[in-house]
Amino acid sequence: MGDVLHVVGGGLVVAGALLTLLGGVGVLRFPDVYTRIHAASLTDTGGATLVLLGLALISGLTLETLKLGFVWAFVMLTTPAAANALANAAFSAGHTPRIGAFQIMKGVAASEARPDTQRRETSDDDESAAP
Amino acid sequence: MILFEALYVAPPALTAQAPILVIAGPLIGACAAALSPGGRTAWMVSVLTAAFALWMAVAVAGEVAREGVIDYALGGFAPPMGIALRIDALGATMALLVASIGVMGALYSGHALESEVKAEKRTLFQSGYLLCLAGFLGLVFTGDAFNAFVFLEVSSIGTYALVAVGEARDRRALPAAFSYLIFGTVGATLYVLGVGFLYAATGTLNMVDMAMRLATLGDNSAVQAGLAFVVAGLGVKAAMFPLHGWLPGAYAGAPSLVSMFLAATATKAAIYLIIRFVFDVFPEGEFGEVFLSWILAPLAAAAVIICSVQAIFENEVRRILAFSSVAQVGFILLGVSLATPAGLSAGMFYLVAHALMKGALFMAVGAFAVSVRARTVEDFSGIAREAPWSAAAFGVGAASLAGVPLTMGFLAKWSLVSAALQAGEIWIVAVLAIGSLLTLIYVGRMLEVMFFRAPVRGAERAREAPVGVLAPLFVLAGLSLWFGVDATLPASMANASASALVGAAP
Amino acid sequence: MSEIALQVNFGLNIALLLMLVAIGLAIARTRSLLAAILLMGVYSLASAVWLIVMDAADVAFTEAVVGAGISTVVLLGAILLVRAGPVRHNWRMTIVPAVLVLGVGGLLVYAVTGLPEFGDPASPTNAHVGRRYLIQTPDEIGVPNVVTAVLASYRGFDTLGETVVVFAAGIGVALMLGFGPRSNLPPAPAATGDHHVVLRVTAKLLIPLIALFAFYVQFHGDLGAGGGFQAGVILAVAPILHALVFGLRGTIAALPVRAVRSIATMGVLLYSGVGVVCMINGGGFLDYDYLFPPSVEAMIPPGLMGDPDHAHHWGQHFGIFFIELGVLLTVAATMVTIFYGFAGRAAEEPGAST
Amino acid sequence: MNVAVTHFNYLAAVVLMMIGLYVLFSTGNLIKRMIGLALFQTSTALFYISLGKVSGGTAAIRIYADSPEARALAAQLDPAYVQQFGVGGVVYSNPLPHVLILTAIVVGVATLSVGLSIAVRIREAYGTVEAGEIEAVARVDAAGAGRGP
Repeated sequence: MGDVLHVVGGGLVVAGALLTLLGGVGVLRFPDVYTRIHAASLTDTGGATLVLLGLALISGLTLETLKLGFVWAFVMLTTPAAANALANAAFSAGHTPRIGAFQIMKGVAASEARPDTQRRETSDDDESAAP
Repeated sequence: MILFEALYVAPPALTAQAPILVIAGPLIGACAAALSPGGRTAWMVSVLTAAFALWMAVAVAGEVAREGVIDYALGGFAPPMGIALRIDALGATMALLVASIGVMGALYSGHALESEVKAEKRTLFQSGYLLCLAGFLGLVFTGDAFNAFVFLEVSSIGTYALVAVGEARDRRALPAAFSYLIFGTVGATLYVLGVGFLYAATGTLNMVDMAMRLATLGDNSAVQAGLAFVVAGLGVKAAMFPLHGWLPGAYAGAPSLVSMFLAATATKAAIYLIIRFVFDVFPEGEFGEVFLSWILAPLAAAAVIICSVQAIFENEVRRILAFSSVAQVGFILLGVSLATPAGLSAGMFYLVAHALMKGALFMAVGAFAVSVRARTVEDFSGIAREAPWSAAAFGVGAASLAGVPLTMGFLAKWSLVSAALQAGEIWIVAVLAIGSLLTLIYVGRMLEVMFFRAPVRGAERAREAPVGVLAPLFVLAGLSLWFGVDATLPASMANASASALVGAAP
Repeated sequence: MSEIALQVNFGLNIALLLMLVAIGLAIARTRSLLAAILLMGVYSLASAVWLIVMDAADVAFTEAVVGAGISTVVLLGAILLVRAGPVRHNWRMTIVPAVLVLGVGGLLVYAVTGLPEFGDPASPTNAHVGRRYLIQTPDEIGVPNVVTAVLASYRGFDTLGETVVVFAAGIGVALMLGFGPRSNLPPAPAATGDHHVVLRVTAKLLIPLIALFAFYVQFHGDLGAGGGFQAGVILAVAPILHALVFGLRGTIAALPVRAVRSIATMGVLLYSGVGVVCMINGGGFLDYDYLFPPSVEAMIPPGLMGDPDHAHHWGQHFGIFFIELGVLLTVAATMVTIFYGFAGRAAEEPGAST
Repeated sequence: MNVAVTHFNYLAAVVLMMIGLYVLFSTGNLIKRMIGLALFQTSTALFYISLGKVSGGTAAIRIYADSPEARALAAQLDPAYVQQFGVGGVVYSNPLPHVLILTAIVVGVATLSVGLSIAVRIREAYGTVEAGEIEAVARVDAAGAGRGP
């Protein structure tokens, strides 16, 4: 029983790591900011979930599992918020998507782009990613 | 030593704790200064704290005179498990020097800051000043190699900002402070690296334990490189010749109080630590001797000659004094490199003499700065007529620097020369002679302009500095004169220090 | 099994070190300051992982929090203020440093060959004082985390110095950046509407949790990785996050500059105060065994807490507790002071330059 | 064994130190210099921590003797090795370098913040953070008049 959990957990950890790696490839390969954010944030939460689930299976029902649960909740809270802030900042800075039909956004971006808010947001998402 | 007996009035319970109180006093004082509501209160805290540190340093010196070496185990853990303070005659002398300069600086800061530091920065400035004082005192007392790094950083981090505050007078203080920070941090990191190698070879950080274990170890590349890195790292802090690039800018740009305090203590504390490592920690044998006579002595000689020449060609008074400091560090290290009791004693005596005279010189320059923006030598034309008392004190300091008889500088140079002759190192005597001659040239130029030229027509007039500035200035200048006539106190302390170093080695 | 485990450990070590070297090279090569700063953050995180492999849990925690967290924030704040363009390279400026670096490197390599082998349990480092800490801590200090015992008690004086260094850095930054017209701080960016709603809600949720986590790290330091430094930095993140999301003006109104500075001072005073109390009770400075007079110590019932096998050192427990609290206060307040310094400048500058 | 393998950690630390020093001295940009300095300082951490690693050791957080955890750790190692180098049946890594490096990391961030704050002031006073341009302006400053008519 313990061994099976170990193997399954290990597999999940490896899968999570691979998914995160895939996200990294996506960040490098995708054409514009929005798709890159999408690649990074989705694989980040997904990868972290898989890794944490795997670790929880390995550690069994102990205090560690509870801590892993907290970590998971934290990741699920911060990564999407960071992705949102990043996209928001890119939008305010006037970045337009290269793929898809988003022509309507051009006018809005120009009117809402304000230098001071944009600056605050860029330093912001680094901040929330740090802890 | 009778003086200490007379001054020593602390109750015994306090004396037992005096070594740590010397360090903890200024630390707590720095907090009090940071909390105080205005610059005036902060100044009073600063003076009281520095005076307390000096009192405790006197108590320690008296104790050392009676007992020899004091060990103080912090946290009640005997070394090498815990950190211990270890104070011998050398450490006691250095602490007395640093604490006295600290008191003078604190007194001086009452008025001197007004022209150079903005009102809202003065409380923090005093706090930083006390932190530096605590850092240097800790550096002098600690017996633990890594703890020395911590105190090195306590003093340095404050110093960088204090130097940069000089921007109010001269914006070149900012890049100077930055390059001081870079050099200082590289030096401190090299020191940590060196201590790391020594730690890897011995497994301990306590200097006494380290020395004992190194003595049994024999030749090992890690030990040799470790010692080299320790000396190089401290050499940056001590402005040893090729590593002195940060010093002229920093001394020239900093507020006068900081220049004076750094010139009199910062390089001296680093030299002290170099001496401590070279004589107490280095294993006996070829390596130490090769280092002293083939690396330290030539570099010191180069410092004496090259930096004196640079001082001659320099046009700003503060920079002249700064280059002169590097050259004088060379004089001190030449004495140390002889590695004889006479040489070490002469080096220590020179160290004290230089601290007093450079302190007086920078203080006098600050006294002029209270009323007039003078930078180049020409700006000081005829200033002796406008501010005669400050100029007189400057004259005494400069005379001591040049080695005029009846000043402490003369005795210091004399003892260096006789120590070199005793050791049979004729070339060192020659270097000393050339260096003194060069010193005479730049000192003479400054004095000539100040005392014998008429003030520049139409320039703003200098006024005499207030008493709060003059009093500490006169004390320092007066000490230079007094010790030039009756040098029993500093000479006996220098001798005791030298015998503590050379006598301690087996 | 054992051999394999050791080899996996060593392989991980080598892989992570190679990664660190690669990141270092990338930092040296890049011309973009932003990229260099982010790579420094990555470097810190990677070295935190390496530190875990090296069994240095406390250091890993600190490196992650300080290196990847606060250093990155300070660096980003600085490039925001200096608005520097890409770094210019000048070929003439590379030759002298290269020679210098090769010289130092050669000396270092020469030195390294004299060191004991990596991982050698009998090396002087691991056999002398280090081993004695491991053996004596249960009897002398009674704290499970030996790193905390050494940090706070055996080498408590170092830690005092370190706290003072942090305090001095706060003073330094305040002297450089902390003063200027405070009147023209821009209003909070609440006016920008829905754009920040996700951030605001998340921040409101997170700020109390961050503070709670900081206190967990603080008080768990005796038992596991953690302690005043890590907790202090984490605690400082709460007001920093608040300032970033809700605007500096509101944060300063809640936590005035002077109050923060006083808290930093209180931390150092608390730490050195513990030392002084020990001294008044007849011990040495920071000798926690004398923290309580014997009459007080006698009142504490035996077996109240901790390991029943060993004698209780209430003085040590409470001494470590108080000094870690001092460290927490100083570090947290100083980090906030430093942030105020940089962020305050950033907020002021548009007004000052136009 | 080969020195390059047995001393690999130290050599890696040396390489990182060299990179840090090179970055520090090869650029005129003050911010980049601070980054190089931080890299140089951090690489000493690698050196110290490597010194304190004991092979087969675990973090120096005391595990009670004869607990299942202690037995599991001891089972992975040679009993004679545990007997000789362990404390209470468990082999720990050396805690002292960890303490020292904790100090060094904190000192590093203190230096970094003070240095950057000075750099920011330099930018405000000189309008640039390139060392060459600052020197040029400073030379003009030096030529400027002090106490003149």
